[in-house]
Amino acid sequence: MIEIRWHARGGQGAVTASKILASAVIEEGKYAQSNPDYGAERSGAPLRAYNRVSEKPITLHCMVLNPDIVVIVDPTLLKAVPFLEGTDENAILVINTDKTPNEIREKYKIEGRKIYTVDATKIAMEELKRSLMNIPMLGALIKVLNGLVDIKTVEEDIKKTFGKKVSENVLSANIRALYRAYEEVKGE
Amino acid sequence: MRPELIKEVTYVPYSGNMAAAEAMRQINPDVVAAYPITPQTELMQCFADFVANGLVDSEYIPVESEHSAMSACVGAAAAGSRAMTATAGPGLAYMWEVLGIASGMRLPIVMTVVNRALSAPINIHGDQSDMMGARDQGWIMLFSENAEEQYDNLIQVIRIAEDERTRLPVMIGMDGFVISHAIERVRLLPDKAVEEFVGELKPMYSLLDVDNPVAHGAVAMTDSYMEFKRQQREAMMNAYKVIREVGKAFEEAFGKKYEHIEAYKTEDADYILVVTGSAAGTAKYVVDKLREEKGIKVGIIKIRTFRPFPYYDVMDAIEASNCKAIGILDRAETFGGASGPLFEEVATAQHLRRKYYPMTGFIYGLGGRDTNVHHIEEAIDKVMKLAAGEEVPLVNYLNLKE
Amino acid sequence: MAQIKTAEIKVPPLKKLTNYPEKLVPGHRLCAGCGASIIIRQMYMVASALGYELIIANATGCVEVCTTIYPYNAWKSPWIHNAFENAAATISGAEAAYKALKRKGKLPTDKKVKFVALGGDGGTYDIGFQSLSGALERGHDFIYVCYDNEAYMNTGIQRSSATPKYANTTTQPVGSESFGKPQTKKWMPEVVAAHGIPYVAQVAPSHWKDFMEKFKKALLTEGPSFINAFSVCPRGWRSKEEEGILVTKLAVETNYWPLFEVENGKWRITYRPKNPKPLEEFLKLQGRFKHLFKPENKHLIDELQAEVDRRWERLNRMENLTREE
Amino acid sequence: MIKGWKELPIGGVIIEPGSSEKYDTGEWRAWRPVFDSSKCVHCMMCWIFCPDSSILVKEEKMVGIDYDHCKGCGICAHECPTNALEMKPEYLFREED
Repeated sequence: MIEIRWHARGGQGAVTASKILASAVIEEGKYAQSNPDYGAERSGAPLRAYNRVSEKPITLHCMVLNPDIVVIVDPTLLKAVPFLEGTDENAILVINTDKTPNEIREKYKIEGRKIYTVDATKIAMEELKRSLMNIPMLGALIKVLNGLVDIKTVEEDIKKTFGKKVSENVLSANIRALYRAYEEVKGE
Repeated sequence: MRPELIKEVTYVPYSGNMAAAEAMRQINPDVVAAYPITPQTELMQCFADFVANGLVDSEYIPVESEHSAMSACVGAAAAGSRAMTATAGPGLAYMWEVLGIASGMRLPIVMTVVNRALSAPINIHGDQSDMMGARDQGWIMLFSENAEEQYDNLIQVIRIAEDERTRLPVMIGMDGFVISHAIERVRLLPDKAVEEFVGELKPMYSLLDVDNPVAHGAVAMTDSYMEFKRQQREAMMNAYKVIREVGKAFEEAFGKKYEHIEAYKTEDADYILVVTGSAAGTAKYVVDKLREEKGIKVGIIKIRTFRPFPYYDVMDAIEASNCKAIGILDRAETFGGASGPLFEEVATAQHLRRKYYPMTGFIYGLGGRDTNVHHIEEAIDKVMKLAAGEEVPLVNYLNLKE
Repeated sequence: MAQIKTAEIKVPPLKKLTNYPEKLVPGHRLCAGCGASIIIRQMYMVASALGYELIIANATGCVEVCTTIYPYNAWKSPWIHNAFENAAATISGAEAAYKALKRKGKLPTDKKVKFVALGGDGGTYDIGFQSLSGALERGHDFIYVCYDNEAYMNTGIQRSSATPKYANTTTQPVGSESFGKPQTKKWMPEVVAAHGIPYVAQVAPSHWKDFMEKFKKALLTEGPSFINAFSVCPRGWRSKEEEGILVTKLAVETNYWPLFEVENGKWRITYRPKNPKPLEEFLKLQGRFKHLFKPENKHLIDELQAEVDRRWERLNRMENLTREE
Repeated sequence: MIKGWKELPIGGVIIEPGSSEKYDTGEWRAWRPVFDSSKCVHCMMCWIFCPDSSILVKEEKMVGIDYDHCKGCGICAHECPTNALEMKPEYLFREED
């Protein structure tokens, strides 16, 4: 079982991204949970969302305490929230930043852990013309999950989720953003 | 005619709310009257969407309050139609008066309760104070561990409620947010199979039968009231059998077993935790972990049926184990009582068999307070101490800031 | 809104009405001289003559308690009581069930059925107000009939928002520091009319032709109608049992209880007393106003008269305002 | 009178419409309406205002009073335009034990 924690701000779509991830995993016949941490916060407030992904049924119904992967959707949260909380040396960090993994490691004095970075903000601005980094961050995470779920399944799920709600243009921009981040994410 | 959407068994990523709404779509009740309340709102919205797109034949009444939701269900059920609703926490509290009317009038209304804490202080998160507060209102009460159970339970309880031996309303609880809003893998059954399983409602004393006019909800004075209450007790005792029968029928039809309780690894257990709702899942995980890592033999009794309470099932499972002590997890308070409501029931169960085990109660998860692996471990640790003869308080709190 | 075409459908003459079986049969335990059962009988006279079956949801109250004491049932039509405050919600559910079952072909289609919610002023003006408002706004096809006896009579003459100013009740009694209820009566028909429902009417069983004409309109209306019926309560008002119809007539003749209707937003006074009588004549028949007849309290009667005049004037203005040009 | 709990229909439903007719409220009466058919013009004012459905009408003619149920309120006599109904003390009619 892999446990994932998302850090984002309200309105950035992290909950949706976490739901799409769970959906895609389940589509492929595996097990997953997506569990937002609901509060009374409104747009802009830092929030967390969780995923569990497994080959076997998941019976846990509690918060993710010790995530294997932490996804940081908004780079400004690196200073604002204790994103390393509950992680051990083996944890993986997937961070939206224009910096390299090494620069992040030095700047935030991170020991151990594996760091991946992707400039999801840039991808979002170029493809979506809006700072909606959830889908690119999902693309990056899929890459980091290393074959656990097929990006094609994720693509299909995005189409299903957004299909009725957005225009053809917006949908294809999201799909492009997904694949770009999937390609552009860099590890150490 | 509404379209057939699901033609074969399908696995979907659904929230508890979506799963419950999907079951309602497949059940296709005649009347749904509901009022939105967090964390049930999504369920009602899903169902409203089905209505808006012609996927159900139901008359949908977007009432102005929960009191009216249940009142309209009473009117609809007395009119010989299949009526459903859903609510949460304060909404259930607001329905309270009509809950007893629905059961007293023997109307087979089915309701999802997305379990939510009661005010004050106001809190939108999960706990079971709402249903536990309504536990003697004459409703059959089930709790679901996860989204799929909520779905399966809804399909089963239509038959349980409408059986001539019961004719009682049923509420099924699922924990707010943790289940209602989390996406999980849910097995959906084909539309046709569900339709066939739930069957047709046989109206009794329908208000719409103008050729045989009846009076529902008459005054019963001191000379007859008690007889009707005695009938309700009988119906609830019948429900015990009917729930089991329908569970068996469900297993035969769909290959998944449902009993009053789920005894998880209790056969050889030295220690037993009794729990209901989503925390049962977390507890099962801990049981596996402790057995694997430390060789501690713990078992779980998950209560699915809370009313009628399965006293004998609980005791059968305990007596068949090596139980040395029991811990009871309650996600609701009984202020001034010994521990929580579930604790009281397990104590009664022991008394009915004249078999007594050391037991201690745990209050957990109030207002959505997280109950994780460590907290369950902490509870088991206390139960082990109790078994070893150490002094353990009657009521303990998990994850409380002391 | 659909125009109600009622002119061609006629309520038969009084004698003909006697040919239909009673649907509220005797043996109920309402007080001698109760106005509520007169109202219900007149409702059924029209419904039966026009071929309608009524399905009744009755709020807790005198009528409910007195007509269905187990195992005695005074009703010969389907009837349900749920609670005090939810007759309108209960009828919403029954009406929705009717629609659903009819659509699914599970009900005979040849019956003319009308849903009626019935409540006293407590179940209508006060505790049942929310559920009434909700059901009206949702547009269920039903008639709400309020038998307004101006206090909680079932439980012993406690004040309601329908109790008139200066009436003596057990929860706002007359005393050395009190003239009875200090507040004026809620003008319910106007509150209900504000929902924009197709038909609202105020009736009195003394003026039974007017009553029946209005109940006929309500029967023929698709969607919600509201009928506010003046319901004498000899016990609560301390009036003579035999004078119930007289008191009711005087309520109308003094303009205390004007007869009017609001049809698709148009207000119309359906009966204009030729020479309105002074309010005093209505008040003096009732013990609940006895204290007003002390010489030193004359100004209170004047005040009540002024209020009646003001409301009558307002009603006339509403009629003029909404008259078709 | 009321059966045991096993025999009663469930839910307090009264399945017999109009069963209240078996319940006599005539006992409540202190005053009795006495009908003089010779004065009656069959205007039906008594019938339309009776709170207890106790005016007996046959073929559109007023024929008498249902004394099993009439509570003696006196509205009929009060509203009768021809004095065909008169209220008399009930004790005049009750048999003495």
